[in-house]
Amino acid sequence: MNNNEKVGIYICHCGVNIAQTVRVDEIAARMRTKPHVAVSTTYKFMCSDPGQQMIQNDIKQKGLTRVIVAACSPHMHELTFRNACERAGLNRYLFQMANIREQCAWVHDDIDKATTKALALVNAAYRRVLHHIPLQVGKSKINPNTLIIGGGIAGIQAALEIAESGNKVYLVEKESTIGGQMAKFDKTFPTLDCAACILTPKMVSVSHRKNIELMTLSEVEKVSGYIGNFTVRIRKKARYVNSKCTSCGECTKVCPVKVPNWFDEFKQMRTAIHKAFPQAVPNTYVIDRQERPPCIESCPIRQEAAGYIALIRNGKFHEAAQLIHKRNPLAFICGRICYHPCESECNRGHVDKPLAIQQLKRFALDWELKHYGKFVPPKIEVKREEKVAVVGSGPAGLTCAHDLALKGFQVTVFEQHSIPGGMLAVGIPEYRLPKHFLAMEINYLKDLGIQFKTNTKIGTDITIDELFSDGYSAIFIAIGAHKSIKLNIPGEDADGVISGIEFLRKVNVGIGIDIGKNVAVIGGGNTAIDAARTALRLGARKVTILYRRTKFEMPASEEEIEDAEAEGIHIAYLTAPVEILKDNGKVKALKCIRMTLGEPDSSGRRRPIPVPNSEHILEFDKVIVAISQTPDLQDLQMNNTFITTKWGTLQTNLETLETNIKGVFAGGDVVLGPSTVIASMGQGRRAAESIEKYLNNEPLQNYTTHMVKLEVLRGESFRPHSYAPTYKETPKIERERVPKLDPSKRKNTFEEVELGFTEEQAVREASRCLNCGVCVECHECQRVCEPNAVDYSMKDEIIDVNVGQIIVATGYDILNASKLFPYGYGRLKNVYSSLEFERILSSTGPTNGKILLENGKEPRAVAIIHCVGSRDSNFNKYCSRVCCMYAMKFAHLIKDRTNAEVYQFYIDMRAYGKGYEEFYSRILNEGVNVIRGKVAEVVERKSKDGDTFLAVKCEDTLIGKFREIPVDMVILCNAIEPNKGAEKIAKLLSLSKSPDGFFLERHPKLDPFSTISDGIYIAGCAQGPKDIPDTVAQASAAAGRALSIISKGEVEIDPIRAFIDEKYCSGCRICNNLCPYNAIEFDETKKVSFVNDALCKGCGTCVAACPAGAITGTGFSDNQIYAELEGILEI
Amino acid sequence: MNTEHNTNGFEPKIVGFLCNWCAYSGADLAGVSRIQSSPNIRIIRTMCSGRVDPSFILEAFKRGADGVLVAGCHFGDCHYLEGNFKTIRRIEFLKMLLNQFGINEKRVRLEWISASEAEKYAKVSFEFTEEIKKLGPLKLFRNERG
Amino acid sequence: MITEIEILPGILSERETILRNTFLDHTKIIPQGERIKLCIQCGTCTASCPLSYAMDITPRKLIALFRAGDMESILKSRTIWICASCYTCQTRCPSQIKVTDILYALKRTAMEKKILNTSIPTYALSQSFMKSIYKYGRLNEPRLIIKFIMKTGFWKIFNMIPLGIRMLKKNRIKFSAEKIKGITDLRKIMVKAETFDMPIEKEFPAYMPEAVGYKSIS
Amino acid sequence: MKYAYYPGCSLHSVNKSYDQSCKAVFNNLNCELTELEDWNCCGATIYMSIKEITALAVAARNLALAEKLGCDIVTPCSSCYTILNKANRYLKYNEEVFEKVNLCLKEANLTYNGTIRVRHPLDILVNDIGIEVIKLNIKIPLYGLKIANYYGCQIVRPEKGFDDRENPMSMENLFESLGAKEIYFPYKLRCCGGMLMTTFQNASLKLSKEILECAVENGADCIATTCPLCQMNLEGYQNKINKMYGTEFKMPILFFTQILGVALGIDKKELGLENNFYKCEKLEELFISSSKQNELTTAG
Repeated sequence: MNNNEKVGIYICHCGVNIAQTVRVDEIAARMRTKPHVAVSTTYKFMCSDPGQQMIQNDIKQKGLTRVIVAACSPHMHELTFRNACERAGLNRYLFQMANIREQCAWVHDDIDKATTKALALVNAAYRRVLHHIPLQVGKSKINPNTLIIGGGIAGIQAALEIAESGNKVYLVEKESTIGGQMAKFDKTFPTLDCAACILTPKMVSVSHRKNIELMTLSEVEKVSGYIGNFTVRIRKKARYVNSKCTSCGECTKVCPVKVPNWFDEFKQMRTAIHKAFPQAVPNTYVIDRQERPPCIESCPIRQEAAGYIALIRNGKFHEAAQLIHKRNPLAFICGRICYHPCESECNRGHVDKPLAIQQLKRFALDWELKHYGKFVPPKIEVKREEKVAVVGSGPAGLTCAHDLALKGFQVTVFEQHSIPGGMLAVGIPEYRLPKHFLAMEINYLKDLGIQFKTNTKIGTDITIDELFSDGYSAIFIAIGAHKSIKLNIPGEDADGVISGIEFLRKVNVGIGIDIGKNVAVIGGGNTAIDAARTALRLGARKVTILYRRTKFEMPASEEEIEDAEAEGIHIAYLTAPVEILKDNGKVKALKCIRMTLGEPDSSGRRRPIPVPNSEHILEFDKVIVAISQTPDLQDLQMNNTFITTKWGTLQTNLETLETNIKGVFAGGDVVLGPSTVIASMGQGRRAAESIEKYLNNEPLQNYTTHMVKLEVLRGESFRPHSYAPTYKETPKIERERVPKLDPSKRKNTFEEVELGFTEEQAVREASRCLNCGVCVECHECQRVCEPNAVDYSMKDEIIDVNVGQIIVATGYDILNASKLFPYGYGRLKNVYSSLEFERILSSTGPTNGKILLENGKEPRAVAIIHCVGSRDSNFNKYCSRVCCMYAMKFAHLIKDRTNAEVYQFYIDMRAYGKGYEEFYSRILNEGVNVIRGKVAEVVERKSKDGDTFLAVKCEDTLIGKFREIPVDMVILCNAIEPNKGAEKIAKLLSLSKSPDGFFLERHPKLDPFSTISDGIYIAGCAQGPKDIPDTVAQASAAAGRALSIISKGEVEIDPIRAFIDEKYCSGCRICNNLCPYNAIEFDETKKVSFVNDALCKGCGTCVAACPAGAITGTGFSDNQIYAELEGILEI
Repeated sequence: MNTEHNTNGFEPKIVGFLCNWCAYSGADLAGVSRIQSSPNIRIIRTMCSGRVDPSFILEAFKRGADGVLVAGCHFGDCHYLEGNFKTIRRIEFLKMLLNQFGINEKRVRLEWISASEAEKYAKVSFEFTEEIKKLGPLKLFRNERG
Repeated sequence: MITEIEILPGILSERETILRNTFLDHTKIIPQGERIKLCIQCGTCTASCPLSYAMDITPRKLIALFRAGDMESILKSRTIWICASCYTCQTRCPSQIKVTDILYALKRTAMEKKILNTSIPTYALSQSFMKSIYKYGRLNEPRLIIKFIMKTGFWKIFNMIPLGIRMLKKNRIKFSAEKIKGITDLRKIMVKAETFDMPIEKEFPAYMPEAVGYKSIS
Repeated sequence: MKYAYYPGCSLHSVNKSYDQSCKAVFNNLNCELTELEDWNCCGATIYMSIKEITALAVAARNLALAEKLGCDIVTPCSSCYTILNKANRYLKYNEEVFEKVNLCLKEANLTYNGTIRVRHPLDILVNDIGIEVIKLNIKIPLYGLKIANYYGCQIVRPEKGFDDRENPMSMENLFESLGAKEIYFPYKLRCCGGMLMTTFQNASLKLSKEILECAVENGADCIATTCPLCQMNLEGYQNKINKMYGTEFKMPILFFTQILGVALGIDKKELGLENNFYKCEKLEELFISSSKQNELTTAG
């Protein structure tokens, strides 16, 4: 500023808007006396052409160097006047606006006070403008691509408009199809044309346009940048069906899962693989996979339990068995003795009891065996030359061998015993697992091409090194844990003391054993129970299990304990042996002590503490010690040095199962310690993948095999998938009980105890499944899909796109009417929401377009209730605008299709718009009863002959009487509310919302489709409730605005930026972390910070923070604001 | 609004620093909706409430303001992502300082007003004016705390 | 009646103005009592009311009459005395009008302006009630009922005898009234409070009982 | 947890059993109820319809007394609950009224600052003590007892309080957890006629009849209520209703605290069960079967 400045001050009357409350002339006169003021005048409308011309003339003729206009909000006309200045040759930033309309004249009544305030504001502008400096407008190139969020009619219309011009459009829709709410409608008011007929051609056209990139099942996750240069991150959710889909629909015929379809407002069922409706775009099926079923996730080999359960439920036992055996080489064994983590995790457990998954599996396999005979191994496509040695033929070894054989490797299994199977062969008694099943599985593996070498022990018969030199490229060690742990009490060497595992092995391989009469089994695990039950079957008269804790802590499975007790085995809890008493070297008795439970130990179980002076003698002639096992590594370690853990197991990498010796992997009990069949199988499977990667020279990472992770605990208020009731609300069904041999019979034989489900039982039990996550992975769709379009391995994709502008058309949801308790929605039958009724009317809907009650009869009378949650301060204050009209449409269609009497309950009938009032006349003429009065309550009534109907209570306000009108059906006109996803979009785009929750437009009248953020537009019901013509108009308008900016090619950007004066910067770096856009960087050589202009958005936070005052906010500098303050407080 | 009691004709000068995107738009909306607000508040627009340097507030008091209102976007709605978080820290700190200067900290008020909360702006403006009227004119160099 | 209102542009009759202002004064105490202006005449109140069948003017119409400038009809109506204060209308009103509380304000207006039949039961009951509190600080229901019956018609006592006997048998009637210790304090409070309550300035002529029948409800 | 207990006039005269059972239940659950010393009548709905400031001042005296004790005020009477709550709300809303009422209270050397809340025992049982805790203390589970849970109009209305205003579920949840069977009872908030029983008796009898009818239709063994006036109307006037409408109702109307007390194993006398006109047979059965069981367990 210098002394030659000439300031022009123009006060606007704005007609009478300003002048009636502010004495404009007085202000002009006062300002005229100030120094530098060359012009100070008033005018009726400054924004008009003559007004702007006046400024331009003054600049040219009187040589004004600064201009002030006191008028409306700068948001309204700042740009107008800046342009006017520029046209007259004055830099546009030497202009300042004082807001004396919105923030003064319009909000104050007192003329004196308003005038004083206006004067202060003008004075502030005057002081400020003297400190303005000329600035250059920034220009930014416009990226011609446009992003449209929401694929309803608004999004479709805008996309087509823009695509027509040849520019690129990204259309993002969160559902699997575009079409939005309009696609659900049957007819449209008032013309009654069919919604599908006018919408589907547009939808198809979207899919055909090359320059529209349609992204369904997609959501915007991040937006950065500014007009012309937005970068948008989009998550494309996996569809699990690729573009090869021909939409033949074969998959839906085989899918065993049925859930309510969202598109039909949950009134009609669909399958897990589905298309929302026949005309959906894109015309590709989609698999609804929500959370993965816990039964599958908790299984170490990721057996598709939910899948075969669903197949069993549908009577497809063959398919179920094939599905099981494909993944599980020991399926028959698992069906009998698996400890079934799937059942412990089963969500049905939150409702009543978990499903009997193991029994269902066994049923399917037994059925298959009976009807189709044994399983035939698949053909192996690729042959690999590499040889792999698997040491040990237990569950881990067999699974590893199976998986590797399927991959084409040459696999040999080495087994120290005479029969393969490891613990399965020697550790599990016949009555639980008939041995022919094991033999059958081994034969299957042999058919697969796996070699078995029995009676070969690694370490003594052949060494690891010898294996390598024999041409084996990799070795998997799975020798199990076969060494019993001793009790370490006196007398353990007595004759008649045997370890549990040895006892079982002897029985299993058929070595005769003297079992004695009175047997004690020490321990509480499954081995102890197995040993006890076996001893009983061998003829022992009395069998007692001694366990030092209580039943609650016992590791053996609950069913096993029950079965053992049923057979007459006595379990002595809280009892521990302290000495084995001998007679002539033979066992005579046990000296035991009573225990009590103390604090929990590291395993979480309560520690047993001996009770002093409680020793007692129990007589036995045989003692089986079954407390635990550990791997027997002695022979293995003879020639090699494997690193072991403190528990005596092999140490491996937990992820890859590698040992310390290259090429040697290990898994199963030898790594885990005594564990379960299924856990060992999981390790075998993982090892197979490791070995394949190792042999392919791939890095050992990115595993596809499963490792069980502990799931979060969930309670009864959760639901198995989004369409299901919560666990608490799910009806309880009793779990099927599996038939068993009678205890009195079974205790003398080794015949299988459990007899398995019958077909009816299996189907009943499978029907208890909750279909967690909707898709249960039965792979049926994959099987029938001819073009191979189903792809379970699809993953969500994250895509970044660059666009110049964004149109938000997120649409609406309807109010959940169950919030209005008295209307009975969700409680009473035949009370429908508006969208539900639209689906009922639709020919593709649940009743094929017939208007029927839930009992299938035609209604005698129908009530249509307006303003449900609209015009109601308890819910939404606003009018939803379309309800009156669609209610009339409903009335007309009901009259048209039924003989029902129709009652409309309205507060005020709002039929604005072209052809609307005429439609009102039409329905009145059709004899629809219109009752002016809001319904207070809908209740159920019974007539004398037991007929139930609904009674609608209202006041007929035009006659001033309370009325109760009997009807059969009630349709609610739910309020239109912003889409639930709009909240997230608002946050992502920093959009403001009006008090009703819809997006706020830039100006309610003059710019109803722009937002305050440049380059972001809104269309359709996202901005407020509106009907289809208005939506289409608004969408086209938004598209037109976007196109006009694209065609301009560049956009002007206010040069409001931060600037750091190097001279004053002390390099303290306080500002560096302050900037939300990381626009401030530190120059290491100069030791000063500098602002990256492209990133800075001009908020000024750094300016306020700089302790040295080195940062200037262009357009809002410190001295400008100080001057403004001075001016504002001077008056 | 009846403001006759306890005023004694005192009309305070209050400076309002309003952020461009939320509070200023909210005040504009109050105008468009013709919702009356207090004429004692004189508004200065800043791009973000984070631009409000505490020294502006001190300067305002020095120049004769009786109160200062700072208004920005609600948390999470800030047009510049997180400018308002900085504002709140600065204002809290400033309040401590004001007490030491002998200025009642109630003379500075921080509010979050969205672009749609015209009614809230109007309400705040009257409330704050009322409060400043109760506190009386700011006389610097005289301890108000007692 | 509306037709009786003296018609001058923009000016209500003096009587209507007094009644209206008294009523509005009484609504001031109600939180959000001013929302009565927001009525959209939807009739939810009437339709929710379990007693609307017994009312001569529906609750919605009361507000319509208030707008129409016919306070007299409102105050004379049976409606305001029939309300059992179940608050259903108030809960459901889409304009959040405090309907039940407004009815209290109307009752107070009617009492204050004496636009009511002194023989209406509620009035008599209130009088007995107030006296009882002033005297004892607490209420003895059987005594209250008996006093009330004595006032409104002695023959009614015979109606009550069977119930009274059963109550006595079940040990549920006690005739001695409890008097609180701080009764003098309570009286002081009440006397002071009376000074704040609206003074009854002007007595209106008693309302003619035949216009609306309070005696019985069909 | 400590609460100032305000029984209200009705609980000291006609409905003593409510007073007794309420105290017994809270005592059983180790929750301290201190009866407000020298409380006075709340003013009831009647006073409010005559003089507002006086009515508020009369109610505020009780609030002030409770505030002195420093704890929330608990009242089982629905009417007192509404009135005290209303007074509390009005005082907080309107500064002028607040000042005036405090001037009145000053006459008796009292002040009220508006720091306490007015609570209902049901609210405290369900939300403060918690259903889980109550469950732990059950002595006689109410297996098979079909209760029509009748809240009356005033404890959940007019302003949003501790439960939904259209479909409160506190009592249902409470009794269901005690083993009782939930029945469909849409009239749970329907007005019984209240004070109209004295002024417009016919209207009131009709309302009460509808409630009884609904309970009978849905197979209720008894109606549980939270309000002394409702109890009086529904029970005391049942004979009259029967006479007038030719019905044959014999529906036991119990206070919810009485039923809860039974489940907690409190003595019948202490709950004042014999003061009720109609015996709930199902409840008696539960008593008998549980005492038999007790004999068995003590014998074994």
